[in-house]
Amino acid sequence: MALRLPRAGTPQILAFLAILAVNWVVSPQFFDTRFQDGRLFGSLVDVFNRGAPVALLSIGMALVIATRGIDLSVGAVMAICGAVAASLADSHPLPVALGAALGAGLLCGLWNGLLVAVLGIQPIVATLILMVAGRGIAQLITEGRIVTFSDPGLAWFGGGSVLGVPAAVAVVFGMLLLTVALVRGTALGLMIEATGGNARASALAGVGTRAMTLAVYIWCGLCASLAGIVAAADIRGADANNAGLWLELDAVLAVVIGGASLFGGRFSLGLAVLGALIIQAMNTGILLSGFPPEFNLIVKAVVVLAVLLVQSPALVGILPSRQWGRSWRRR
Amino acid sequence: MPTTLPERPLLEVRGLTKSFAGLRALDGVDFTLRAGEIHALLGENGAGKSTLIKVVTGVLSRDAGTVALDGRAIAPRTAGQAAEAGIATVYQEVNLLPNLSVAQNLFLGREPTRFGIVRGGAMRRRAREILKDFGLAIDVAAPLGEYSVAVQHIIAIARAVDLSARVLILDEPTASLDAHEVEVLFAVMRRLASRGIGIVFVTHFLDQVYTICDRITVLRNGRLVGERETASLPRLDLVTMMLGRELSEATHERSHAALDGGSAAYASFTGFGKAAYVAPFDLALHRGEVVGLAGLLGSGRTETARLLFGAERADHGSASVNGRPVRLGSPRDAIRLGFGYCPEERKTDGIVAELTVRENIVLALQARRGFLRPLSRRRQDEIAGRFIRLLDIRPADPERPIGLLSGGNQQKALLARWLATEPELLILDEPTRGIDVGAHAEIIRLIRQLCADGLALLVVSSELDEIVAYADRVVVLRDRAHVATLEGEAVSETAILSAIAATDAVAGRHAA
Amino acid sequence: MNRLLPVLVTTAVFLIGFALCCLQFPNFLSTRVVFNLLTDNAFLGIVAVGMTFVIISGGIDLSVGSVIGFTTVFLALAIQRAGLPPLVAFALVLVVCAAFGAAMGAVIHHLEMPPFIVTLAGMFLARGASFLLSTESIPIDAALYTDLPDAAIRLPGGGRLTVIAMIMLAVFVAGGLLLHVTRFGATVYALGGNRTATALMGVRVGRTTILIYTLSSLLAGLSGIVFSLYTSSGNSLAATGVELDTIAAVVIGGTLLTGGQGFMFGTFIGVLIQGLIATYITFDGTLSSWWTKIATGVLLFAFIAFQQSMVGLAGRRSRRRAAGVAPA
Amino acid sequence: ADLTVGFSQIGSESGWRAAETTVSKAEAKKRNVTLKIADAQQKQENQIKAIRSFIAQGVDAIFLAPVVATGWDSVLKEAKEAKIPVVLLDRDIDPSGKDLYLTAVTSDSVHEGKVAGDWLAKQVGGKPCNVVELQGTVGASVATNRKKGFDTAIASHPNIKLVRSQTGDFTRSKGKEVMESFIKAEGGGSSICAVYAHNDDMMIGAIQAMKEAGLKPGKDVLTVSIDAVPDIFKAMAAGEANATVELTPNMAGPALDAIIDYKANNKTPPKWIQTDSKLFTAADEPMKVYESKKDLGY
Ligand SMILES: Nc1ncnc2c1ncn2[C@@H]1O[C@H](COP(=O)(O)OP(=O)(O)OP(=O)(O)O)[C@@H](O)[C@H]1O
Ligand SMILES: Nc1ncnc2c1ncn2[C@@H]1O[C@H](COP(=O)(O)OP(=O)(O)OP(=O)(O)O)[C@@H](O)[C@H]1O
Ligand SMILES: [Mg+2]
Ligand SMILES: [Mg+2]
Repeated sequence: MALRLPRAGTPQILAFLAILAVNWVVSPQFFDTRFQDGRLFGSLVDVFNRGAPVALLSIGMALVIATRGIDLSVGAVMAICGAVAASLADSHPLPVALGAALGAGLLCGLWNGLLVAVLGIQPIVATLILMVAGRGIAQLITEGRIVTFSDPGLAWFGGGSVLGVPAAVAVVFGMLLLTVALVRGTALGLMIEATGGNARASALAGVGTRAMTLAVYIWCGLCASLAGIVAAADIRGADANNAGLWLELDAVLAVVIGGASLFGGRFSLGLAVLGALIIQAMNTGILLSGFPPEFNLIVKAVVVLAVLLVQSPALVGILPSRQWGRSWRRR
Repeated sequence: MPTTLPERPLLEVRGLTKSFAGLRALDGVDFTLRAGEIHALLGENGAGKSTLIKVVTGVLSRDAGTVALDGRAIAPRTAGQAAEAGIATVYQEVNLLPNLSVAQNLFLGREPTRFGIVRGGAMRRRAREILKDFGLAIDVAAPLGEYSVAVQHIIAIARAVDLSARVLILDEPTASLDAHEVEVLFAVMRRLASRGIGIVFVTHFLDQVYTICDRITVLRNGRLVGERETASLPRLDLVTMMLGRELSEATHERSHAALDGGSAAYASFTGFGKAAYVAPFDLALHRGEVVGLAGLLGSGRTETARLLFGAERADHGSASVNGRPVRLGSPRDAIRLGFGYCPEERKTDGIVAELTVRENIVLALQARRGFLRPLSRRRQDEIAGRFIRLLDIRPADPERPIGLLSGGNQQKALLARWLATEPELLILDEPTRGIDVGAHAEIIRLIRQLCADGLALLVVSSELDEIVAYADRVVVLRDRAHVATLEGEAVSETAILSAIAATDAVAGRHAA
Repeated sequence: MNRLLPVLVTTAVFLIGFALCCLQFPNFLSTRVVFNLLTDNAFLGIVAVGMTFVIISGGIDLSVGSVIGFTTVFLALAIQRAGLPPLVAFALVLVVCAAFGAAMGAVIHHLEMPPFIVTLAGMFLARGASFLLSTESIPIDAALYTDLPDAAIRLPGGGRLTVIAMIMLAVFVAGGLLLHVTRFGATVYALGGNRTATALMGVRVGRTTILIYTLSSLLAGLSGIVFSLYTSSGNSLAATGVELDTIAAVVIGGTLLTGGQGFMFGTFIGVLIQGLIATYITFDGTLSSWWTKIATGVLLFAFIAFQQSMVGLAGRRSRRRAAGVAPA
Repeated sequence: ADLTVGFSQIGSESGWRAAETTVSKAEAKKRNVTLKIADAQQKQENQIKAIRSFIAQGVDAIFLAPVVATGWDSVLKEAKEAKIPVVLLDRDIDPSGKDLYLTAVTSDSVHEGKVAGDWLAKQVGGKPCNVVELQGTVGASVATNRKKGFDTAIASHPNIKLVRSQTGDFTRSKGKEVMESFIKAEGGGSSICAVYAHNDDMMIGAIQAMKEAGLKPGKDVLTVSIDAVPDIFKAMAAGEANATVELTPNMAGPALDAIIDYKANNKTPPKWIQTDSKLFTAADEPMKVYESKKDLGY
């Protein structure tokens, strides 16, 4: 896997660097980074830090998409888990609050997985149910208000740092490593890709396609709950109304920018996270540019199209070295 | 090149070249088709036959070369444009739409309309007429996907024929057909040829070549080897042209190992069956024995295989392995017991197109080991390398997505997938479909070898000669029921044919 | 018959749901409620017709909500500020929308990019464009806008068959015909079945793809016109999130998101089911914001699970067809 | 009077909105009125549906908190035909519909922005001051109006310059993110003299961003925002926020009084019942205000 990355990820890396360069042009102090209160501080750091929730989501989403699924509920799951963590943080010890939040995420993932793998409901509808109801559940937990907390342990996920690296970035990194170890260190990755590539054939080859499907949704729920914790810790409160709102689309976008096909099969976790960073770099750039906000969406659309255009099979086909490997993606 | 006929060629291809990512699939190929002839396009798996067809019909772009139809250069960019120019094609994999009805498939893009409204009734009537020519009396309003590949293949051919083109190209149309349908197809082909239509015919069955083809063009490794009149090319020379070496034709003789009746069965099934799927049957499979399943299309061979493998759950009867009763609830159960199953529809049930050849080969083995015991990359490379060499999978690149391999090579990789699990019972459904003569011989030798090592083997095949060649016992199916068993010296093509044709069966007892 | 099953089940599920609502709220069973269902969901129904084509062809169109929003703002500016007659403005906006859809279709086909992403970018673009046009909501008071929404056939029981409801019904009928009895419709199903195969069968895949997205955006534009009539105004935030409601309606109607299967009538029922859930919740009227969301989700789940199990039960009885090859 | 009133509420997009719902319920209970609340989840079409269904159910009056200013004519005409009085809460609708509702209990969001701007102008006096603005959701009328009011207020003060303005979508996390980038873009924040946020939630996020960047909000950087939610008073008490303009969540109280009076005595209330936009600063005993507000459901 690691060996394949440089070649497969070239367009993404170039896109990321290009956006960073543009940011530097619109805001010359973009790369200024200093050390303050024991953590790194600067616009570039913001890109990583702000990108953390979507990056976390994109890890789980990459796995789900690899099985030909999609999880629209991740934003709502973020809200639920943030609400759980925030409302328990001040009254219970940190492990309880965290455990409950992660447990809630696993439960949500399990629910989605059961609908898709066992009841056979189409992923987009199955997860739409929790997307709608989940935000309601989150609001039910907070009763529609913003539940603030002061527990420093939970707040660490937002403002703390590990060796100067913001805690949220460290969480992303840790989760990425763990997931990569889990899917590439075992045969899970192969089986997930096989399931997404051709579920019928994989089942006949003895792959437990149902278990794979269930597992990816559960993992996606876990990733979403971490994202929810990070988001809640960031503002030291759970905003059930807005936490993770529309982030599911960003997560899907990140995975696709990371080169995955929505028709399942091959996935790369590293590139999905890079995709999330590309999106965030673009958002940060927009904020730094000083354009009026009415332009935000237009800029976003243009950049997204440009980034994907670079990877478009039709255009990439012109470069002989990458011709195969892509032409099979879309049928 | 012999140009005995004075007339201008119908289709003339000159210097056609096509490369894929450093792999030269076609290298300056010339090809000439005359009006009214049936022209065989032959070559090993991966020789470039399908690529030639795709480039000519504009599905793939060409790097160099010209194509002329009736002396006028053409450069179609889509299959549609090629069809408009007069070239109708049946590509190697069935390329129809399972979700549309049979009639819609036949008429897609050229439906009869009145005031822009499709005339469904007229369309279905025409569809029935067209299919009658092919001996197919089916419900044309039913979705195509409800029919077997073989039927689908006939429909694809019927569609191409009905386009009444100048040129008809058939890429391995007979791979999934049995003798009877092949006859029907040949009759149609002769009729078309007599009307002046030029036909390009790709196949790996040399008998068929000699039955129907006027001339032969042979490709090897993307290059033109030569063009000959069929009549002037002895079979052995043809094989040598194709392989670039001689093939010892010692493969088709065998000794029907008369089973010593006493040996206990490895796996036995009693009263095994499923309502509206396959009637209950008894079957015992012994180590070292090859059992053939014979029957017409839709007779229930694939269904039997799927039941034995747990891909479909039986609702009658019991199964036992090594004398112990077992449950066959899913393919996983079967694999755990040491079964393997190479399905007939390689595109939908076999390959995972996007994964590499290596990954496809190790998939079943890995699944059996469980995800917690991954095969190391070294082991994977070693296994993939071994089978690529053993089965001569080309190109010999384990890291190529399998979907980019030629059909025959995909089939070999699937076989490798199951051989890699070192199964005790291997069920092969049409294992040699689309496999070239050289590899065919290899595979049959391999099957023998495996049996000698104690493997129990069940083979479904539409090639009767092939079944006769290696089966020790043949079970004949008709109308989804097992109707006869031939053993030892009783196994012969005529015996099988007469068992199939026996009239005591209730005719037309199709499951609804 | 077999393929009709999901639609039949969905219809049954809707009728049962409606009956249950009537049992709980006696004044549910009135022409007013029934026809409100049509009027209130007219704009959703119209986009859903376009979305049905897109989804059956194996694609998806996330831009429709934004296109509706754009249309309303465009109309408000064209009619109020530029003083164009409404009908001219309608024609103009439909042309703009169709061109937008055609562009998305062309990008999807020629650059081989996934529809999800292209239309997501389209969603950003259309919404962004409406922000650029105006961030304020603008009332439209042209004569047509004050008269048309009130024009309705009044029925006993307080029901009103409004013009916009009639537009929706007409679009459904036209869409159904286009999908089910024309060559274009057959090609749409073919694309959803298998793109490569369709291309190999000589059908002009690119043209059809472009037409499908053109149609979808065009209907989104029409839906925007209806929406602007419905609200007599233009608002850049209008119809946010409608794309998901639309997709849900189509899929609840028995259309497979993987493409190749589905019926226009199913979509109609899907839209009504969505409307029924919303109406039920307002009738109840005691639910807080969060319980509204939870109840919506639970009802959605109930409908889908019920539908799924009925299809599953019935499907188990049908078998693969035995292919008989008759001796020649 | 035992009345049934249907209330088409926008949703629960913010703490303030949740408080309005809670307070409305409490006020209705006080007056023995059955309040049916339909939550529109921020969608105008849902609100129209809800009003139609209220009409179908035959309620005695309808309260409407309109999500946008326009587009109510036809549905309100239906209500009028059904002789159900409508009261607007919290936001006004477009003038063309004036005869379609009984009265509007609203604050004036342009005025709110102006109050905030005036406070800032008074605070800085003649000193040059660079202001950054956190806007509400693009396209939302409140955001547009609060910007308009603020702009008018500072227009006559050339020393006050609006240097950056971005949307924070009315949320804490976006407010924080946008403020972070403002700080970076303005050379570490040293040149920012004041922050104006269209609501308190964004300001609370911005305060966190400033603190994390080593700035001292409330001292180095002046803050003024709108809504007066409890948490901003906590910040004020800690000296991290300077001012907020109250938008009272009790719109239903006056509305209910008007309806009851109308039904019982047939007395037509004035067309506009304006709630006042009171300015709170650190001088107003923020902790006490906090205590009084914290249980209102914000
Ligand atoms: N799209 C593609 N990309 C890369 N390589 C390809 C592609 N299509 C075919 N090839 C390669 O080109 C070569 C020729 O393949 P082709 O399908 O023409 O063989 P064939 O003669 O039809 O074989 P078979 O008898 O097995 O069908 C093979 O090595 C194959 O791997
Ligand atoms: N329940 C099922 N689910 C999925 N595929 C099935 C099912 N039943 C049969 N099939 C597939 O449908 C095809 C129809 O098989 P058919 O009835 O023609 O049997 P057959 O005797 O194996 O004929 P042949 O092998 O000559 O095609 C088979 O290829 C089989 O793989
Ligand atoms: Mg081939
Ligand atoms: Mg078969």
